[in-house]
Amino acid sequence: MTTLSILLVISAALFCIGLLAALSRRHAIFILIGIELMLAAANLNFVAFWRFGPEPQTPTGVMVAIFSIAIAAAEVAVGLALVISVYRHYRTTNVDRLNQLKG
Amino acid sequence: MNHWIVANLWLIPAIPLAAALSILCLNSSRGKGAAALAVLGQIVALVMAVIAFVPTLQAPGWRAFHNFTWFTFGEQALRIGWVLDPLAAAMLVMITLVGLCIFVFSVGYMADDKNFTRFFAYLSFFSAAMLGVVIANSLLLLFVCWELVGLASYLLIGFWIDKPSAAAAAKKAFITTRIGDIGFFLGILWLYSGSGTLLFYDNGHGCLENAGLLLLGASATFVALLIFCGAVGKSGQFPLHVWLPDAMEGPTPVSALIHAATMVAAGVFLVARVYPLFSAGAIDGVTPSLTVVVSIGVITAVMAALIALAQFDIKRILAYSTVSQLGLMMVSLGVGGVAAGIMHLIAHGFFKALLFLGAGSVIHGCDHEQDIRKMGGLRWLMPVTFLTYAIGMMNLSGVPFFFSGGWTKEEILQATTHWHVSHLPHYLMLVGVVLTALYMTRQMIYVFFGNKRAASTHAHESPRVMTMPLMMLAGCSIVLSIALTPAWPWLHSYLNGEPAHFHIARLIQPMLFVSLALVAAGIGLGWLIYRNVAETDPVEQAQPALFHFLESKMWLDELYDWTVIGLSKMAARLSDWMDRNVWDGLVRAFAGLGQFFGIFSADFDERGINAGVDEATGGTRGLGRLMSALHSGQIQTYLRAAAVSVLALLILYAWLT
Amino acid sequence: MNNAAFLVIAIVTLAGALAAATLPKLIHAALCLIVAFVGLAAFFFFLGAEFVGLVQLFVYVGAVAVLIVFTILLTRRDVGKPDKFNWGGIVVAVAVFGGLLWAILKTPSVAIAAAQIPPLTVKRIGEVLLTNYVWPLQCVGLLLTAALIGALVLVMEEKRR
Amino acid sequence: MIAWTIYVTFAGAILLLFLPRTSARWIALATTVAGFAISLLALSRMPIVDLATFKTIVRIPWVPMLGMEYHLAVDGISLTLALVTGLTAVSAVLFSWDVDHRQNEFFFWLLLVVGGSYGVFFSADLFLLFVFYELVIVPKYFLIAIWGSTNKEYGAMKLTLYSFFGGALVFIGIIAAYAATGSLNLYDLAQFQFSTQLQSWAFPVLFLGFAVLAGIWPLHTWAPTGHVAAPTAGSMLLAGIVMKLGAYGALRVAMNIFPQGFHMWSRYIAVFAVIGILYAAAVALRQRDLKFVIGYSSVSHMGFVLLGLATANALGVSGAVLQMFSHGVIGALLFAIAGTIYRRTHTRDLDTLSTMGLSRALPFAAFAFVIASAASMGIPGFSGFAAEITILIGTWKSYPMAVWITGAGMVLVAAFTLRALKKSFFDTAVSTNGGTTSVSSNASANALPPITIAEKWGAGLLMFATLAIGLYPRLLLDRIMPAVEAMRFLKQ
Amino acid sequence: MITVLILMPLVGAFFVSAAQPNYARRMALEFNAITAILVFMLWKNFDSTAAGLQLVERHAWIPAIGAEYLVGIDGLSLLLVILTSLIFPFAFLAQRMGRGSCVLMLIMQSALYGTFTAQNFILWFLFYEMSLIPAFLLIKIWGGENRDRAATKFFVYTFLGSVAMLLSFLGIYFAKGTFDFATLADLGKHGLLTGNMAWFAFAGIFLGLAVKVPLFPFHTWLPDAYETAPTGVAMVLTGVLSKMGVYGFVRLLLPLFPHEIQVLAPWLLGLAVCTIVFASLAAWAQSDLKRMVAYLSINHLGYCMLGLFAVTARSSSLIDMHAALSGVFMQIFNHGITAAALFYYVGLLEQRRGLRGIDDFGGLMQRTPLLCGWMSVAMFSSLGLPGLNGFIGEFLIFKGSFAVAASFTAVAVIGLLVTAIVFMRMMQALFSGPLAKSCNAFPDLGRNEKWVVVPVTLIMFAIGIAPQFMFNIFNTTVIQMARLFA
Repeated sequence: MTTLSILLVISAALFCIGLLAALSRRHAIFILIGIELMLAAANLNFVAFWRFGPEPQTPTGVMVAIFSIAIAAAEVAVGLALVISVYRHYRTTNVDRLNQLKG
Repeated sequence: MNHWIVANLWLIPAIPLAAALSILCLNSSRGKGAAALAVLGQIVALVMAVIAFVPTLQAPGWRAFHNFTWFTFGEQALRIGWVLDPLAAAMLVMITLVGLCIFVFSVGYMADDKNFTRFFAYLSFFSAAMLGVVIANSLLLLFVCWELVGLASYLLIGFWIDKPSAAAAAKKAFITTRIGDIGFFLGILWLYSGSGTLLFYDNGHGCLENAGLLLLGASATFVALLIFCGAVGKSGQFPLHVWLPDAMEGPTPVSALIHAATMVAAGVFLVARVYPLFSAGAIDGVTPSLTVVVSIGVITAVMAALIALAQFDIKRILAYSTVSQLGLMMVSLGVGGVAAGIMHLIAHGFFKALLFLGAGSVIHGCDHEQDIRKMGGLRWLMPVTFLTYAIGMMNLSGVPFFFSGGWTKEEILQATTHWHVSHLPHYLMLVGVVLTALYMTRQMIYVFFGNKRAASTHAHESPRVMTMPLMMLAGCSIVLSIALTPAWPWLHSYLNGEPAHFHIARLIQPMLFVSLALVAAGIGLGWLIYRNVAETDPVEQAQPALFHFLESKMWLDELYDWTVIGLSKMAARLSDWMDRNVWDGLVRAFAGLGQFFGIFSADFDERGINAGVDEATGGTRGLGRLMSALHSGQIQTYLRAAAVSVLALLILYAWLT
Repeated sequence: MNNAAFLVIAIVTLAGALAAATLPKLIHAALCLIVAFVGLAAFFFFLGAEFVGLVQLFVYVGAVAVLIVFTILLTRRDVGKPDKFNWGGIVVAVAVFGGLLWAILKTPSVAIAAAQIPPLTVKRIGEVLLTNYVWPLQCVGLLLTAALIGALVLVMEEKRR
Repeated sequence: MIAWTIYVTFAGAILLLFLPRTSARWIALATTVAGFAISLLALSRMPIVDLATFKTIVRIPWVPMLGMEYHLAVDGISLTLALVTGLTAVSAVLFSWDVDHRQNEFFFWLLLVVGGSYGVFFSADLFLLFVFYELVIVPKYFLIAIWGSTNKEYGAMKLTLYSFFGGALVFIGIIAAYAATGSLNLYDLAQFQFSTQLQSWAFPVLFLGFAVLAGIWPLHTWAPTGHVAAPTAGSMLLAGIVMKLGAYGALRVAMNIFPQGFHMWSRYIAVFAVIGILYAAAVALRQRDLKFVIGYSSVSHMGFVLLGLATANALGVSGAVLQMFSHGVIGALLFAIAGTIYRRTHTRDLDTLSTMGLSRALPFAAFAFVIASAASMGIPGFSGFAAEITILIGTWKSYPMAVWITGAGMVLVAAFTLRALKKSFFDTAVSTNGGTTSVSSNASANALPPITIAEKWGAGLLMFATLAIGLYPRLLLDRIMPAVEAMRFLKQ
Repeated sequence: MITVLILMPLVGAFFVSAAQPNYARRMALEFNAITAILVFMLWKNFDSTAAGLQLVERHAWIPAIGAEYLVGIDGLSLLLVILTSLIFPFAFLAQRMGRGSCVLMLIMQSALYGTFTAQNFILWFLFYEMSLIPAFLLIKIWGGENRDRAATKFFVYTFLGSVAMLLSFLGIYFAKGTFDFATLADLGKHGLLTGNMAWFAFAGIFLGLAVKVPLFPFHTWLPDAYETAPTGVAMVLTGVLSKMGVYGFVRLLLPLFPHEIQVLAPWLLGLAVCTIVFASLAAWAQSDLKRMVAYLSINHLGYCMLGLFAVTARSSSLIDMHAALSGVFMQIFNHGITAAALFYYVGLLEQRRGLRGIDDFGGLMQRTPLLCGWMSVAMFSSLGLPGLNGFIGEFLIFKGSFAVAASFTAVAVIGLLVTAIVFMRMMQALFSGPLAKSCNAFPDLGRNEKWVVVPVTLIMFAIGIAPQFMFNIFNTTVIQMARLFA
């Protein structure tokens, strides 16, 4: 068990917890939280692979993580705005009742 | 002079026709003008007829004709024309003269009718048509006028339009005569196709002249018989006589003019006119067609005389007597006595018109009562009528010497004796003479003798305008007898185209005594039977069944109703039924077939073809529905699916490596 | 490096995350999320990516968490109700975790030690950011602006009506 | 020049997507009118001699590796069909003047169908033809599925399934031809002598593939359902253009490249065609939905086209092409009127319509429908007669029996057309002498909105076309005949 | 010139359709006046002594199928054109008409001119069918009760016939390669087709024309159609439209299939006789005046057929042929006028009473002597009274047919008798007897009505008395045709 693999396992666990949240919860904000968790897990992976990768001199993983965080922030902002907007419209944030995408 | 009249012979019918047309244009309130026009037209026609009569006297058998093309069809010209010969000339004079008398009489008789003008228009029209029949030199033209005469008769019989019985009688007359005319028409067609011409006389090419007759050959018999059908219809011969008594529904002058004096005689005239056809190929003056004519004539004469015995309507008695007399004339023609027949026709024209007008006068005097049982004792109330009527009666009964009818009847009886086929007609004619005298005596006694009865209490003599024609006609019938005496058989010779010679010896013949006896017997018998008549007829008391049989006209009308008319009506109804159900039904069946095909195909489309396609479509749709159900629209479901797919990919990857 | 600290950080992070995913009350979950993010930031520090850790702290703990809390407050009426939990998710999540774990453990190439490198300075990051990654940077800037505007529009829209 | 019909139409379609709704119908009108005008211009300008052969107008390599080219050509047949396409398109737009649901999109799809059809008629490359051919099917689906009415999903699905089925067969046939020759160029293919064995199976596959779209019995059932489900303009296009695509393909591709196969099978085609004529007419006699009646009449008329094609002589085939034109116009007119009635009364049930006394309420529609019915029945003076008699004369040479049977079919056509005419317009209510018009029908009749100007123009255009060609068929026949005579499948 | 004549009513239809509804009828009449002038000029230009077609206009039309625009007139055509231009104004005057019916009538008029002048089958057929639609619509829209059934029956019947005829002509065209009447007639002399084909073609054409005439048993559409058609339309239907069938027989069937007709002669003559007898008997059984007149119309057309079949049936002499043909032509014209007049009078009665059962009237003579008088003229003309127009045609027909088919003619003459019975029945029921209460308020003929009645009656008299001017029109044609059939 190397450090990297431990980190990867942690990241995988984090991802799965996020997945759990996104899959199991009904509340839109929980889903958002789950997604954030999954993103975070991915970030962890990026950084870990950078640190233990063959070329730690070029900070590619770090850069990707930074961008990812920035995008995630934007995503959260929009996502939450959507939640508020949807809430105003439907008076609920329960995604079960939001099946407008049904074909 | 004579050329002028030959070329302008058409004027004789044209003048009354013009009168008729101008009367039609008159307002119905101009009654006097109408009458004047009509009478004037008739007078002019009479004058012209006399003028036309003159040249025919210049030589025995003189004949002139004028032919012209009516129209050309294809390369063929259809020619018609008119002819002036003794037959035509005599008829012209008779018709115009009798017609004039009747016109004048009508002025009085119809004075208070609201359709006075129309009546005169019709009368003039009739006169024109009748004159046209007489002068026609073409069977076609004759037929044309013949039909017009029928039309006029129809119009006049049905003159009292609000009387349903008049309308029915008019219809009956028109249709019955038309039945005969159909035969006539076929005869014309046959003649035309046989001889190629319809002209009677055409410088040797006419159908009555040798060339035409040769072309016809044996078919002449059939043509003659077919033409005779027309005569039967018009002249009220046996099977088709039923219309004539009914035609008495018309005004009395009409009965006098048309159904006694002129039109009904047209049949006899027709036979006389085309006599060469009848006698073509004759052996001893006997041909099959002439034999038929004789038989029909005999049956008609005797039958009608019998029926006349049992009638109570004054005009009907006269009508049957007319039928009977027409039969007599036919017999005369049939046995070869053409001149005798025509002479009787002319004489009959005068005295029958006289009788009818007298009857009209009586009816007029008795407030339009026609039942002789309700009359009686009129001889003092209506002396002029009585006298003239008696003259007419004498004529009709055949009292010789002073009455033209007597002489002509005598001639006919003479002619029948010469017939080679059988003497039965002769004896039956003798019976007829007795019967005629009998029923006329009966009528006289009923009407003029005895006590006054219901209708005759207020009877009065008719005005002069009506009695004048009576006297005129009576005079004529007496005067005419001069031209008819066997001693100087002028008319006979004139008609036969021979010079006339005076032989006083011929005046007295054995036959004369026989007939004199018969007439006397008839009148005497009549006097015996009827001298004390009351409301019921003596014969009726004695032989009710026989009388009833005769009174009902031998039930011929009923027989026709049941057979011919009934069958035709059934045929009509059958045709209608066939039309509505069978033929239309066939069409509907075809349509139904189409519909059935439609149902069948539609069904096949629905169940056969569509079913398979629908299965496929339905399957696709089911798949789609399944997919659609999967896409619940919930993000989480999609996410889950993605996750599972990732897993699946992973496993796949693992499995591959 | 001390393994103990590593272990603690790992446990805190995972526990926080698990709590954030499973706690019935949203507000609790949000707080636990902060804990998890802080743990994650610690990992970044631990791995020598201090800048990333800081960014993680600022962005997530400072901004995202606050946003979430605000949202929770704004949609309070709905939030009050306890959320239903779908157990099917667990199965999937565990299965995925199993799969990942199997893949990680099976992969031999990751078993290498970390190389010694000079610390990654902010200056270096800045240099790289403005040289190699200048286009992505611009895009992200654009994205952020768009997201900002979008969020504003979404939230404002209702008010206009 | 004529190629511009395609470009203009597609350009219009794309333009529609970018411009506001209010102008959508005007753009569509302008586009279709432009297309029509171009075809008219071509008709008047192009010398008849040039139309005798399938003459290249554009030829650009496309996928040289596979021998695909962007290759357009024109002859009298193509031109005739382009003409009817333009005509139908213009009136279809006019009759959709008041579509208000997703207008842009509607006209976009409509123009795609039109453009694709132009493309098919001018393609001289098999693959290009196939692309255009398929391009028509998809928009058709949307037109029906979105703007349709009765049972629209079903109708659209059925139509699309059939089309794809046909398309698949066509594709097989094309592949077979391509595999045998290595060329997709219609010229080359038309010169190539395929082995008899190949022809004997490839021809029926290819022909059937096309004939499905032409409504050959017994694969016709998409037509009535599809027509019924489609919106007015959709039905007009279906009847006016799309069904022609099949017939055109059968003529231009199947018959032309596999002449011997055609000769082997032509007898059966004739049999099917005759059955189709009679059968569809009989079915139409039983329908209660006005559009179903017209739909089946379309099948019946297309049976004439197929019969004409099956004769394999110049007269019959020319008649078939003329009938394509004629039916395009008449079918479009019939559907247009059915659509206008439906829009106003919201029913197409003949029994219901028969109580409305529509002839008084919508006199213009009644008039137009009478004209259309007359034309449909093959009354002389209308294009239907000119076409049918040409076909029948042609048929007489090949299958005299068929002519007699078809004669019976013409009576059936008359019967059902009259029935539809009577029930839809002239049934009850209006009586001349008594004036016993029932109050209710009067009231409902008065409430109907009158026929709009656009509809009048559209109907007028079509009526004029059918009359013009009916009275002077030489206008087209002169161009069709040489083109047909240039084809090699003719039996002499 | 002929083209102008054909187009004129169409132009009229166009103008009328644009006109105020109130002026429609007047305008239609004005256009009829123009066409009347045209027809008069046509008549003037027509050289009645020259054989063959005159005033021919010939243009290529659809060369692919041998159709060309070929119009021209001979005597028969001219006769029918004149008849058409007589009947139409008469029909327009008969009845108040709306704009729509005026337009349709004008279209029909144009179609009829076309039918009677076209000399190429396709063109002829075009006009033939073109007349069908307006007639159908006129019955359908403006008819009385039962109009749907009648109109549909009328249409399907005639259409069925047309299709059969069309198919036959296709067969002929395929065999002979021409649609030209004159050429076909020349070919027909020596047998146009052979074998079964000839019989098929004959049967097809015969069926088409027999329905149109109509010949028993294809006649059942006619009483229904005429009964329900409005007066003006019924007049045109019987006056002109029914002549299309007879015209077709003369122009198409007889010249093309002399041999077939000869073989079938007894049957055809039998059909004609059946038509005559059954139709008249059926007329007798009717109680509806219009229906009665309709059946009589069939009966009269039966005479035409009798004459025609007789002409070609056996080798008859030239004179008989001339007679029969002339008679048929006369009868065509006479029946046109007389039957139209009868319908007109029945229409007048119906206008006044609202009903037209024979028992709905009575004693009219007292109330409306003029109407009755004029109507009687028409009736007598119809029953063939000499001196009126009906007689001459019938006489010549019978003359021609008697020579070749005496027995058939003899039976057919029964028709004359039954016709007389029918009219007598009608007159008795309508005119005489006591005045029915319901007819108490009848107005007599109005001034406008007199204007209609007088000229028509005058024509009847004119033809009846001096028919030469009619014969002049078609004598040359008769001779030419007789030569063709001989």
